[in-house]
Amino acid sequence: MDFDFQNIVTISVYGSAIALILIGIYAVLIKKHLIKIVIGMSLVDAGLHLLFVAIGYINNGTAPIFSPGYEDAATNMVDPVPQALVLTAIVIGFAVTAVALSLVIRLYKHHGTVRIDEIKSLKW
Amino acid sequence: MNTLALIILIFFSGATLAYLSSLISNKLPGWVALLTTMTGTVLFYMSFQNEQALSFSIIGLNLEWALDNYTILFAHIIFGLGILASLYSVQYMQNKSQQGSFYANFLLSIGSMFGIIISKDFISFFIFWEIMTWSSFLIVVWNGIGFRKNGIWYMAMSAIGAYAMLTAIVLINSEIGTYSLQAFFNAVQENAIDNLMLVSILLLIGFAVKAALMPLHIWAPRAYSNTPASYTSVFSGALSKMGVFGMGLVLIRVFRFSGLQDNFDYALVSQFTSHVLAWLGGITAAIATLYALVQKDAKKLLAYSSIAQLGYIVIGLAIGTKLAVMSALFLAIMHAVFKGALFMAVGAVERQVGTTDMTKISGLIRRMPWTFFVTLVSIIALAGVPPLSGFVGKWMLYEALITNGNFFLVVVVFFSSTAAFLYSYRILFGLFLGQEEDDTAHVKEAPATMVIPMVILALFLIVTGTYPGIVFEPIAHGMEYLGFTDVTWNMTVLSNVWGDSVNLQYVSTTIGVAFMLALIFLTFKGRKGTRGVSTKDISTSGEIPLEHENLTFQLDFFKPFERAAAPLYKRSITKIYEDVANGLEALFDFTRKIYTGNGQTYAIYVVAFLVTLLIVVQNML
Amino acid sequence: MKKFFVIALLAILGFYLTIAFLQIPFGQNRLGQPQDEATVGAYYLNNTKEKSAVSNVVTAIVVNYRGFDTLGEVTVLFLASTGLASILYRRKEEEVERINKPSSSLLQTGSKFLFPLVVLLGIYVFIHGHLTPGGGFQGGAIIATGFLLMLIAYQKYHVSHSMLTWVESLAGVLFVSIGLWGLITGGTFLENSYFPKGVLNSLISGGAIPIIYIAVGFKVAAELTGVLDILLNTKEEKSVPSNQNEK
Amino acid sequence: MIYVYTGAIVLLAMLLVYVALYAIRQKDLLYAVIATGVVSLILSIVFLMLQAPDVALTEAAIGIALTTIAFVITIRNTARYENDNAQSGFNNKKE
Repeated sequence: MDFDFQNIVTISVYGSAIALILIGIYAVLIKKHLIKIVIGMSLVDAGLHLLFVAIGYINNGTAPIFSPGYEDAATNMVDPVPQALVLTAIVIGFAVTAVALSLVIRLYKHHGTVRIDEIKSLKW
Repeated sequence: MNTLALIILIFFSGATLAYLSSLISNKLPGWVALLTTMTGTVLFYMSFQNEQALSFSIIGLNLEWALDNYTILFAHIIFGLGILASLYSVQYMQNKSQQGSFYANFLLSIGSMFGIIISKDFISFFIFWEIMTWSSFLIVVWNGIGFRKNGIWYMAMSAIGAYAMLTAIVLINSEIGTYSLQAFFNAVQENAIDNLMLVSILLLIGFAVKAALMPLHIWAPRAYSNTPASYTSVFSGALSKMGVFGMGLVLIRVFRFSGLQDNFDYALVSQFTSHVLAWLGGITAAIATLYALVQKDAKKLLAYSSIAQLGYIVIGLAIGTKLAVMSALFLAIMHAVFKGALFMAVGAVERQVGTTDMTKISGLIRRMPWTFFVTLVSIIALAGVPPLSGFVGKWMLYEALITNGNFFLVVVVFFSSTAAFLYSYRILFGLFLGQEEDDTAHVKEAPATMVIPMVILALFLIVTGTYPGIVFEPIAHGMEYLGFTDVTWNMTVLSNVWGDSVNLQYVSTTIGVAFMLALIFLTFKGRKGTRGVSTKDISTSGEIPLEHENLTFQLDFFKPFERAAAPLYKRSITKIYEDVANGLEALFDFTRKIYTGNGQTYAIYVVAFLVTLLIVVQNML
Repeated sequence: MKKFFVIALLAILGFYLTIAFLQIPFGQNRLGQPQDEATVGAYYLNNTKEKSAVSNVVTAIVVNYRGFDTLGEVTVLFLASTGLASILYRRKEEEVERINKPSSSLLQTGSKFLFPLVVLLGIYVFIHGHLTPGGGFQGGAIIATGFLLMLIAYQKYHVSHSMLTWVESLAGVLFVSIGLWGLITGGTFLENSYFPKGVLNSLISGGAIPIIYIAVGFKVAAELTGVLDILLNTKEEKSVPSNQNEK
Repeated sequence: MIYVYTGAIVLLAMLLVYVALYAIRQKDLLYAVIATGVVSLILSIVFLMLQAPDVALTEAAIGIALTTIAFVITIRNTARYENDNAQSGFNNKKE
């Protein structure tokens, strides 16, 4: 692979997105503090959103909006579908985060701790 | 409408009706069951001469039902015992509750047994087999007590058998593409099945469970002793014969007449399997006899005795010569008759006295003379003593074993049938002979509807003791269906290859006369000079018994023998199964340790699984 | 130990993810020419202008082409706020003052000043959802931040829950009834053919799309405000003695 | 122009990873949460550069403002530092 600009951009965008996902999973799997786990979850979210948008990007493309004066720009627009999906996903992600945080609060009220290894009621 | 389908329909709708009628009155189901069995039986005997085949297809599966001579042989057992047992049952179950579910399952099991033997395809065979298993299981746990002790063993063993059978059926279908039994036999003839031995062994395991063969027998004593006696006679007499039915098909039609005898490997494996089965049958007979000896409960004793008798039958089928198969089928029918009679007799005692514990009962001979007569005849047949039909079967079995060269098996069979004398004497003595007790003085003979079926069975034993040809005829037809040719039999004369022969008419006449003389002598001798004392109070002999301590001679009846055989009783198969179950439980308990209670650990499992999947998909596919 | 295991797992996962995504060239045109309509994205780009008269293609997709998704999404938001309320449920007498210390007057004055502007911005964003970037979700979120400012600045400030419920319900009913009206008149749910299309790039254009996005904006604003209000009103817990904590 | 664009996007991507790592490693959860907000901020800029203004606006409104606030409220209700359990709220100082 020759290192022209295109490849650098490719690697940095995809790489940062994948790195965000992996960091998030790492936090979910290793960190003991429940809030850290929720942070990890939102990082995974962020990485996925970046990945989606990056897939839809086109070099030298424009945003999928027919601004006044540019009504015929359709040939040069980036893919709008991933953007619409991510738009939805961000809002849902907030809802999930909010519910997770409320569960954290609830667990803290119930168990007096936010450390996941001290909450053993999942034992079967 | 086809008669076969009609009979099945009658039994199954009779089961529903029996249950529904119990909602009206608890007395009705017994009569409904009797009526159903009678209708079915009459219908069968009216129409079985003109053979009717039936084939139809449901959801893409072709089901075939038909009668053949081998089937008819077993149908005699099922209907004969079924009708007598349902007649017996009406009075026997008189005051028991929940008769509806009992009779529903009773009829279901009889109907499904008939369904099994008429099935000519594996699908309906398996379905009827499962209906039979479930209905009998529900009767085993019917009284609601001892589910863990008795029912679970039956269910677990039946599940092993059913899974083995299902695997075999699926394998067969994958090889020949159809479920038809006839197609399977044809494929065996043409050597079209690759893993025939595996299939056969799996099928044999499935049948061996019901036939209570040695390592799989442990459910039988528990289940037999826990069912109401009116069903136990069917259970032990007919239902266990379904295993014999299937083993006969596999051992004879697949092993002996497969058309592959020239194939050396195949012949070797099939003969090896047959030998193993014969030995298992021999061991079953010997061990079960030993266990029967030490039972205190008459029903349990009979249960172990059933296992031993089934062992003989399996030996005969596994040896597979013409004479051996004939003796096995003869013993199968005779076992159904005398074991049915014995269970009915013990059930009558249970109903009249309230217990079957032989240490608590004695001297019922004057109170229940008919029951005593039936028991006497049946145990003579069971022990294989000349004038009755048990002797005929044993004679043929010995001859078959000796001519086939299985001398060790002869020793085993001889040993166990000698020991059978001991336990059959014990049951006769324990229940009927000996000192008459005060607390059984009020006991009366069982009602007529209970006595008549028993007496019919006993008379059948006496008649076939002299004229075994009555039974030989259907057996010979059945064996012709299995593939034997030129099956010869004689009405009254047993002859062997060495030129000796026994004329059963002379034998039974002689013994009958001697018996009559002895009876007359004993009747006139009376009871002069004997003084009755309570056997349960032995303070008169100088010992001071503790309160509630039973010291009758019925206890430790075979004490010296028991002491000699004690090491044998130590190793029980039950214990091995329990150890296996406990080991598995410990293993699963250990596996459960992956559930640490930490949610993160579970998440790690998920990710690890995902990564493993990725690696597998990327590198191996 | 566990850490290294997890890092190894993640390394493998990252390796495969990287391999997989390097096969998707970044920045290349995978849509094909819009005239070909080889992909669904190209179809949307090519047809939105004529069929919907909406200049923001993402809006057209979110509200019209994939409008059913959006309905599901606002349902999820509604469920989240309901779930939060039930998880953090508290009886009336347990309610306490939210914040211990009163806010500074700077914050209070600033919030009072900014609140109408923020709300106005939010309304602007979702009214112009079909013309400019943004729309119901963004505008709703902006309005929610405005309410958040007030909630933080004033201890006594309270959002009326019945008002939130009314706004949310009416917006939801509006959305669904427009969709059903499309079903009745046009044959498909959210069929956008019965309102005048208008001229591209003017405020009154795009048929039902601006109306739906306004409804979505109100609904999202009400839901997010409700979520924040519930979270903020949670009683500040002093540590609860629990046997798991005694070490 | 392409150089500036490329340089900016590479820089932002590296910054994204750095801030995310900071958020994970930081023991003070308040800082960690602010860092998560910064991740959203950078992400929003990156979205804008990738010609996705709608997504950028959404991320700005929800990711930066609302999510961060929700985290902060939760921290106020539970514990601020990763290592301690018993103490809650903002008022306790780190030992």
